Amino acid sequence: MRRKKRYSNEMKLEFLSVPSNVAFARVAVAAFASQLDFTLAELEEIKVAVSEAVSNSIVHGYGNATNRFVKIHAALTADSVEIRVEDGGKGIENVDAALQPAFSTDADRLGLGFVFMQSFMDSLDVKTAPDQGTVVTMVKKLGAGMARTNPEQ
Amino acid sequence: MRRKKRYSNEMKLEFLSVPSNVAFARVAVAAFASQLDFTLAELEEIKVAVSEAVSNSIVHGYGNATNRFVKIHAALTADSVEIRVEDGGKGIENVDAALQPAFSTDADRLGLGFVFMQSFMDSLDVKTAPDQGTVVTMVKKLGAGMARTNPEQ
Amino acid sequence: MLVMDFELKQETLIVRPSGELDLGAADYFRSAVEEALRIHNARNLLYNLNKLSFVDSTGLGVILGRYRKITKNGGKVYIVSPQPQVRKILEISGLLRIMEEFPSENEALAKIG
Amino acid sequence: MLVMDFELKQETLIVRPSGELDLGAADYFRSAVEEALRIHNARNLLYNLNKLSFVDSTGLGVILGRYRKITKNGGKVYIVSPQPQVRKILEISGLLRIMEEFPSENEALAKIG
Ligand SMILES: Nc1ncnc2c1ncn2[C@@H]1O[C@H](COP(=O)(O)OP(=O)(O)O)[C@@H](O)[C@H]1O
Ligand SMILES: Nc1ncnc2c1ncn2[C@@H]1O[C@H](COP(=O)(O)OP(=O)(O)O)[C@@H](O)[C@H]1O
Repeated sequence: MRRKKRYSNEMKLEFLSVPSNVAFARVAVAAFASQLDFTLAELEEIKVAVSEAVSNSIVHGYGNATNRFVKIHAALTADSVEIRVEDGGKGIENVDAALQPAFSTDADRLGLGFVFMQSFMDSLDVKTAPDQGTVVTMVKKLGAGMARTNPEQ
Repeated sequence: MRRKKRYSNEMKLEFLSVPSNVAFARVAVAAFASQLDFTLAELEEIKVAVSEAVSNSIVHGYGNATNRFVKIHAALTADSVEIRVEDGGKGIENVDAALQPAFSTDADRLGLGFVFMQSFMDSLDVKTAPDQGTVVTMVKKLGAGMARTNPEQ
Repeated sequence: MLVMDFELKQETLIVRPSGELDLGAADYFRSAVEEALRIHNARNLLYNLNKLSFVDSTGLGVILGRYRKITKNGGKVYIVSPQPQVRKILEISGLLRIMEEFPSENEALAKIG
Repeated sequence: MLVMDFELKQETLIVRPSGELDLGAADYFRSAVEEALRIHNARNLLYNLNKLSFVDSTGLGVILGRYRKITKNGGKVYIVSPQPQVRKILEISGLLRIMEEFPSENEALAKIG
């Protein structure tokens, strides 16, 4: 049995799937998260993670269609921010493959989006099904440092 | 007959009626509006207007209850941003009185919220009814300068 | 986010708020200034707004609240170097008609002197 | 918002992007660099990232796209003074393993010399 989490603050955001909204989304989520005592470096990491998830919804989920909507739900606990990025797009067929570094279904892209989300956040969860859209949920805790080991350090 | 307006971009925001979200809301709306070529001074004016409308929803609409939601809808046309701030609170009995400078139903407040919204935006519209909540709609145009004459200049 | 800095010079409490003064910061601003006035038993108040990046009508309200208290006791309230966007707000509200403005703390203090 | 600045020194095109490089700016970055490479017929590419405040994997993609073109023609690509948060991204991605990094344009140009 899971108890409903206690959030001290909550917000929802919904915006058109246009490329210029990627910057808007990360600034809005970082402004919300900044109510907790995150360092500037941590807020930058949150920005990258949001940027990746929202870009994926626009590019992969909606195939760059600009008339769809991306939704974000963000909530604060005493020591963490939980961020959910959701689209109603084409979904992911094989999530395990998609999570692999350098895997991309688009030859022009690097396949590093999920790598950055995992590197910069403390947890990542992907719920998706073909043609059922994708929901990416990420949590970042206060003062946890960078979540995964940086491969080059 | 009014035709539906053509928006080039659109977003919706919904957040808990806690005081710390006033800052979040104005940053988010300014980040969205900054996709148009507003000057920094104009973005500051938009921030003040959003701050006033959201503070009113929290303080007057919800009587400082922190478990309610404030909604914002923002949309861009080629040369303007339209911002709608909405609460489900107690509404305004006499809008004409409320719009007067220095009118406040709260002795500790200045009654300048609507004055700033009118000074800094190009149009202001208030839809409300007792116990039916309040919807404040404001438009700011690109390059219009300050909308009303500054009384001291 | 609002951070407050205080200093007493002669009988004047210098208040240096840095950051944003709005509904989210109003209670903190109010109680911090009240506390500092009480401790220092100051007669005048000087707001150095040099580092205040945002104020709205709620913020003006708490500034004006302190004004009423000070002037009731025969003291004066001064404003020093507000940033342009804050200055615009002070002007429209009429606050600059009741609080004298100076370009620097020293010039204000010399005047009070 | 992204603003691009270009300069040709010897056979090296110096690219100085300032602002944020993401999906919203990728097309502009790509076409601006392609155009500058075409006009100047440059052999090497030097990215001065000193004023780049944000990059994500989409942004890295367009940087790497130009890398492939340049190296195919025997040229080299250099990175100069990325900001800490951008540097972290370059590191994790492995880009710093294939593009040499220098603390300043002059040091990079001396090396290319
Ligand atoms: N929201 C989404 N909708 C559909 N497919 C997605 C979504 N997000 C990720 N994917 C799939 O997962 C793959 C890997 O994603 P990612 O690691 O971000 O790399 P990239 O975006 O560079 O392809 C994508 O190539 C795509 O096939
Ligand atoms: N969202 C709202 N819900 C209920 N009442 C409101 C709302 N917004 C404004 N009002 C009423 O209008 C009055 C004037 O508002 P305003 O000019 O912003 O001044 P102030 O907030 O200082 O009172 C308020 O005192 C209040 O009675």
